[in-house]
Amino acid sequence: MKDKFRPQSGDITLSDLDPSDRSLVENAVKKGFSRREILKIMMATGVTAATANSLFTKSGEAMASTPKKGGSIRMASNLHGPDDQLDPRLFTSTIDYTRGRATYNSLIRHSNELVPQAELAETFEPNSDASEWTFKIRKGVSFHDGSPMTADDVVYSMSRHLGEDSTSVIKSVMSSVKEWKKVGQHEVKAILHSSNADLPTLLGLFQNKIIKNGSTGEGNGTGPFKMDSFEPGVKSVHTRNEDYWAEGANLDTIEITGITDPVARVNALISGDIQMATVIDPKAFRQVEEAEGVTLLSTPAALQMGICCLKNTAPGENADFVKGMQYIQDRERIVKKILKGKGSVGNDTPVMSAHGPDFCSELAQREFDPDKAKFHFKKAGISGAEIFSAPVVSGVQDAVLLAQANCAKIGFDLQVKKVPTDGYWGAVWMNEPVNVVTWNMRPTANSQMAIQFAPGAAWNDTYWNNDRMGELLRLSLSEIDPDKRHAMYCEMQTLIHNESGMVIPAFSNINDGISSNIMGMPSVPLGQLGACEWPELVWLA
Amino acid sequence: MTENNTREEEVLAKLDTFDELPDAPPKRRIKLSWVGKIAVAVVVFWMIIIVIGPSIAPYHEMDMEGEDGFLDAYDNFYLGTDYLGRDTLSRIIFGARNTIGISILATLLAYCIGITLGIAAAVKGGWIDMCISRINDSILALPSIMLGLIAIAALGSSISILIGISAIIYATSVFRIARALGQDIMVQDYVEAAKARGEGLWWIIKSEVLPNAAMPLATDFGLRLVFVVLFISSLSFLGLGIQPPASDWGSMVRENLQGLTYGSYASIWPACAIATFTISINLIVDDISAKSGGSLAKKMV
Amino acid sequence: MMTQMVLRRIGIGFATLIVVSIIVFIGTSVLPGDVAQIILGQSATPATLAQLRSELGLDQPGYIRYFIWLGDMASGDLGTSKAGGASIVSLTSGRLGNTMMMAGIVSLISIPLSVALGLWAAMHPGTWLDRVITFGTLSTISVPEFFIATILVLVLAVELHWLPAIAYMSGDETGWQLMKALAMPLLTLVIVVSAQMIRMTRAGILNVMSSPYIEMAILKGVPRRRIILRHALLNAIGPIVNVIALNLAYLVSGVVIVETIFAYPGLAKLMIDGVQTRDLPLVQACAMIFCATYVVLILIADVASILSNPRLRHPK
Amino acid sequence: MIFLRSLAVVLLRKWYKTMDKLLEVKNLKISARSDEGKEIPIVKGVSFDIFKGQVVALIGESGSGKTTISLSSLAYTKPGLHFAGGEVLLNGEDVLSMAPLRQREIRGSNVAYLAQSAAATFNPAITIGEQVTESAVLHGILSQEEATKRAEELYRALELPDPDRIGHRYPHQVSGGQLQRLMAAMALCGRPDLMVLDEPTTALDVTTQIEVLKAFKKVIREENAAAIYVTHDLAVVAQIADYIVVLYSGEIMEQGPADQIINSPTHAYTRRLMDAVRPKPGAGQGVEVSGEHDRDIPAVEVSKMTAGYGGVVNGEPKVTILRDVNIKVKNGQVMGVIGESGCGKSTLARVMAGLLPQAKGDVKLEGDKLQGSLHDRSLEELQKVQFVFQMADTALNPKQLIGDIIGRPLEFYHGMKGSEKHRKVSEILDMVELPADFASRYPMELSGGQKQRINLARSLAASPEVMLCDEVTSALDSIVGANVIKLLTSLRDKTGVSFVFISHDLSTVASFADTIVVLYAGRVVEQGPTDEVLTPPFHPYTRLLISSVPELRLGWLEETMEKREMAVGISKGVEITSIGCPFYNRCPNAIEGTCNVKNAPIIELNNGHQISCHLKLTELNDVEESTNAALSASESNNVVSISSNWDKS
Repeated sequence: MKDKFRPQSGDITLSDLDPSDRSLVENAVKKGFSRREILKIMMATGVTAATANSLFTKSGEAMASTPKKGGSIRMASNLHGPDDQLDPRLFTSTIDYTRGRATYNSLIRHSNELVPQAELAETFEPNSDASEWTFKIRKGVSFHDGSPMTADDVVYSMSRHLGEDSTSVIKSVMSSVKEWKKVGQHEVKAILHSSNADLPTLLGLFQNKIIKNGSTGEGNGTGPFKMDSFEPGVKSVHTRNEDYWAEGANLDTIEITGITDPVARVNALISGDIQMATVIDPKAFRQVEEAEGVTLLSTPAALQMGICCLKNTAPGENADFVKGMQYIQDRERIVKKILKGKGSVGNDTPVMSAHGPDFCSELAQREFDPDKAKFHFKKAGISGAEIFSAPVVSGVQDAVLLAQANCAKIGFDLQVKKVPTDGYWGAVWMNEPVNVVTWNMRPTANSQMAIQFAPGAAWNDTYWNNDRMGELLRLSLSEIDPDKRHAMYCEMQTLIHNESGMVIPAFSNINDGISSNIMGMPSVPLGQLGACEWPELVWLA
Repeated sequence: MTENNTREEEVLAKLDTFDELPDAPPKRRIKLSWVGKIAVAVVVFWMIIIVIGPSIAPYHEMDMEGEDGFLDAYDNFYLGTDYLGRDTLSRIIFGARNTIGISILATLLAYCIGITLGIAAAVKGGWIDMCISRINDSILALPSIMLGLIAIAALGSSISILIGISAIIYATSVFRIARALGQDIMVQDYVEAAKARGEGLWWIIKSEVLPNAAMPLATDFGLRLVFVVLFISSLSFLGLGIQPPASDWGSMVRENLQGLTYGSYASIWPACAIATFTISINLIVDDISAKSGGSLAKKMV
Repeated sequence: MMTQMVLRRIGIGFATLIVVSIIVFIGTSVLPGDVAQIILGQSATPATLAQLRSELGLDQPGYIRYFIWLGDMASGDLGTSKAGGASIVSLTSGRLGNTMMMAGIVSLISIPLSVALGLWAAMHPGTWLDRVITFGTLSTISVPEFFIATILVLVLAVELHWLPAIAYMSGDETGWQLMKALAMPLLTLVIVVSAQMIRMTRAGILNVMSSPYIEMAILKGVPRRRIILRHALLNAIGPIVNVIALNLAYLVSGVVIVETIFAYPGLAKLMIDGVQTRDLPLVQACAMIFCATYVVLILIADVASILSNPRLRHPK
Repeated sequence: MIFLRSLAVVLLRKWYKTMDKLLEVKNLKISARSDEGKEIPIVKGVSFDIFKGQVVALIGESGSGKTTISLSSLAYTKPGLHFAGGEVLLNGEDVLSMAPLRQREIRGSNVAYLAQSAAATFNPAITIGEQVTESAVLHGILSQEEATKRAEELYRALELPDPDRIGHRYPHQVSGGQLQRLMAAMALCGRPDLMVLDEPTTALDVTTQIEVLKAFKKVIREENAAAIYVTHDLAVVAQIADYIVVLYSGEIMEQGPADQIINSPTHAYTRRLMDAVRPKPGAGQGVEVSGEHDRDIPAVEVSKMTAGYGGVVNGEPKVTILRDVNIKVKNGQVMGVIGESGCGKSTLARVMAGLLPQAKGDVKLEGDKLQGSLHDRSLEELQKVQFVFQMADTALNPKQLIGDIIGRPLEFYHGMKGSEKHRKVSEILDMVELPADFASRYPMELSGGQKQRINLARSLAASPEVMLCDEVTSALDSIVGANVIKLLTSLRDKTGVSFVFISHDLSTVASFADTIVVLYAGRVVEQGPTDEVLTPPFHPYTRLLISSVPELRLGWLEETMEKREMAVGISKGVEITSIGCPFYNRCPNAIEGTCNVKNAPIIELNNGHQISCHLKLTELNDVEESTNAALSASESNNVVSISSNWDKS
């Protein structure tokens, strides 16, 4: 796709770009980013400097193609069922996130570049050691039922994630907050157990939506769309919230449904029955790319394709086994053949370029090396192992099969146990000695590593408890000096790279399909379809 | 007149040696139409593949040797490659083992269960019959995919589980047939005769009931087998089928469907494999149970 | 005597329902992970799990939950979905409607069609058209239905753009639009179901055709049409009705794959989702609905064949 | 009166003869095609003619091709057969070469077919009325109304009960004999020129047979239709045929006018057929017993035995089949049990064999009591009492070799193995006059007679004391049957086995049994030595039976019909009663107020001859007057007959 720029370097119009890049630029321009920033962003997505430059000159057009109101979109997610939720603290799937984004607001939202931006909070200020945060709440915001949104609603909503009896999905993530305090009618304060500079990014999580005091959501939010109907496992219909506090959405209505069968989803997209489809299977890339009127959105993200080797039991406890597993990964082929290029090679750490400066690029890339693998397996004295795999992220099953095939070549017997996704997180993940895992990208390298590798963390899914790691995670949060900070991050990534039981051969892009007349798509890499930020932003050309 | 006399003598001679004309024509062998013969050939072909498959397959089913996914036939990828760049032909050859092999095992098991219970119910009758039949009904009443789903979700999807669950699901229909057959064989005079002789139940079942139930059950076997093949394919569709890298036709169709849109036959070939096998079996069954009514129906004007 | 038989059948039906509920309950309760586990998914922690479990009343032992459920069931209360918290009645009613609509339309098309074709084939055995029908149906029942479905989608929706690729209903469709929206699954199911029924009708008739009274009819100079439609059909009704019943049952409970491929919000899919989210009350409810449908259909079939059999209708 | 009519008929027939032929069969050839596709001739060039109003009998045994030939007149062959040559001219037009549609037209309108078993050939799902009128209406011969009217006339003519309603019933609701007559109605409804009657009375009891015969004859004459009458029973033929064609394996042995064939047969095969017809049962037929096997204790004794089906409540089963039966079988003797279908003959045998535990009373084997149910009987007891089933083809497991079938009792009772067993098997085969190599055949490859011999052989193999033979000859053709009887006789003499020989054919029993038990509606109405039973005094029922057995002479039927007693007796069926005389409703001499309320006393006569009847001995002795005297009484209570078919259920 990039190739098509090279021949005519001079003048390309915005429309020549694929929508992801296009929307990138458009948003950047809209937000009045500096030329340097925009260029940086664009380089990150692989656009050559020349192109980027010539593009920027054309960015006037981006401004010109202003959003226009009207139209409706039908979006189909890959997972839905009777467990579809309207209660933000129980959101677990893209379809919930999308409904949440359309119906509710949060205090903080993420920009495409993962910069925390105020939403319902007008401003947010830490105290000196970032152990207390003060949020000024936007005035004149009202829920769909007309009642005004006040600090009480905020305190209520945010406190639902705290405390013993909370069933919040992000309970442990938010555990650094001791309590939420109402300061004034439009001001709240978060008091933390320990200082946390990243709190704002946490507040951008899908579950941190503001709902009406005393409610469990029930579709009554402050968001850009009002909910007309909601049938769990079938669909929900939303119409534009005309008295929205901000400039508001462009689309009149959106329908949010689910098509679990990947083939059906793509077919529906191509035949125009739906305008947005999440999670396009690599097998279907070509189909989508070749089809008329639809576009493949591929956003680089730290969507890890991970294999956990539990360190507290055989065979993972044996470092050489893990090494073997790491060397047997044909990372190039995984990216080229399995992810069809829509992904990036992993270096057995959860952090990657998309995390920006905290990514340790100097850490040597681990290559596919059967002989080393053979050597390590031999050294470990292990001739075979059993890996549990479920399609938790696109391509992971096939990657495992590839590993199996390569293992077979060096006389190592890697048994693949394929299990359905339902029940996987409960019964297999963190239980079976070797299993696959994925994590949605976290906005910061720190939070990304903290989930999995903080000693004793709830989801330390390799049971690799390294005190130095914990220490670094803490220190890095309050380290201001870029170089020192980077050094710390590099040390952490190196630790994970060498000592943890984690094998991360590759990262998958976030791949979605949309019809080509959809403009202004966000590209926040934290989830499908620009981390579900699209409802408020997109318009139809 | 003289030859008339000789004829007379012949006739009388015949009558004296009780060599009367048999009422029924001597047992006729199963005779196949040309279609049936072809069908048999196809089935035999697959059986051979099952046996010698791995030794003739150009690649191993798990090898990802292809340049890329969804390629058309090139040098020794005679049927092209699948979405992962594995050799389609090899996978079909290996797949025969899993798909047909497993189906046959499952069907056999289904027959063991079904016949045992069915005959038991027919012979014993009473509350035993009642209990077995009720349980049987309820399994029938539940959608088989559902049962498969629950069983596999609960026990994991290993080949033995697959065989087990399909066997149980299809044992129900075998049970019905076996029970019906058993019931009307049990009232035959020759069974009465055996009873009158004082034969034990087991002997009666083994040498009176089973031999006479054998043929109808055999023809039914074919149909069941087809159902099992399709059932396992459906499970594969829901991603519960045979475990990778083991290839089975059902999941091969499934996982390569996308290729169709840009002209890859990677999913057509396994589909053809399934079709040739199942259609052949059905054709043979149709042929064997040559519609007795057909001949009479042909006489209608 | 007849009423006796019918009553007996009904009794058997109930017995079956009970056994089913037990089977399903045991089946689902041995599944790994529970609804709480599924809801919280990857982000579950022991604390949150325990909390959610007690909220959902999952901390009681299985058999107690079973009897509670049985009691509610008896009092017509299907309970609420553990996963979504929605009442199961509201969850199922819509789906049930969809399923019934689909099954209804399909059977309206396919039953007359297949009986007619089946009879025709039986009426002219050995003719080329008979062979075509036989082989056609044979091939249809011999390939996986998802393959048929996908081929149809690729041709009619993706390539030709004639029909929608999924059966998406905004709810305000009427008549023709509705038919168009459902065209794909309808087509698939009609093909799949008819094949079975055509074969069975034909076989059923030909089965009767070997009996002496058919020969007698021929010797009385009764024309082919009448032989089939009066002499043979009357005696073949039993088996044919049975096959139809079984196929209808399949249309209600067995069409998971079609519903998946066409993203049609039917009951079967709901049940699968229920299983996947370990939503016991939901699964139970669906299972009961399916089983009940099956029992009723079979009952109807039985009654029909009793009615069609004068020996039972007019005992000496 | 009837004399006059038959006279007129004879004259008419003479006149018809001069008329042109109705059906001409010219050198007809029919063959089957084997799996290998080679032709197997079934009918080998047969020619004969049928004139208007003439009844032509095709007579021969199974495999003689008689049915096949008769069907050719409808341009029809059974599946698997085909016309290989010759022509069949109906009114001068060859039906074989007709267009299919034309063939359909003649079927049912010009030529009508009556099948052997009405039970099977009536469509169970359609009312009798519709089936009877169907063909006539379809061919546009009559409108539905006319057809229905005509059908009712025919019902009357055929003496069927409530003619105006029987049409609305379903086949399963009427008795076998009635169905057979309804068949005739079905055939006649469209006034066909030619009727094809295929063994129409073979499956019936004697008393029923004669009534059906009578009905057929009557209507055939009235309609002056021509008919092809297919049978193997000369005696029947003698009553109904004008012209007889004798067939053997698809060839005509001899043909000619009835009287000529009956009275002066030229062909040896015909004579053979005649011999097979047993003379009218009468005194002096019982075979003299060689005393060697005599012992004082009877082989089998049944006393005060009541049996039936369904749960037994204080000695009364739900459905009582046998009531208070007392019989003795002397050692080495043959006891014939005679009665109509449903009288409980088979049940009696089943009780003795232990297949059906009796509700009351005892069964003794050589003096010591036998347990009711099989399971309680010792192996020895089981081995001593052997049951021979009626239908050889259902009694032999089609999947077992003859050798195994006969061998099984040998190893089961006598623990024989290997070569010993093998030798014994061929010995037994020899005993039943079959070649030893039959051991390696399957039942399917045998003929009816041969199967029946195997059936006997299996029981012989057990070397029993008593053999219970249930209708072993009734399914067989006359000659074959005769041969089987011969065999049994010789076996009896050789082995000294005692036989209980059950049959509905009195003459067969008479020719073979030492003593006869006459069963009626589950009760013994008369028993004693054969000679005694077959000579007056008779029980009225015995008399009815005896006089129902067709005789091999022309005009017998007419004469018999004139005996008014028949008129009363035959038109009704068996009725089970718990009190009173079961024969009450059919008895010409029944005494109302006595016979129907009191159980008949047993009249003891010399050497063990017993009759259970209310009538005085004198009355029983001289027949005619008493009959006529009692007639008025009996006609006043015409009970609609109810056929009884438990042994089917």
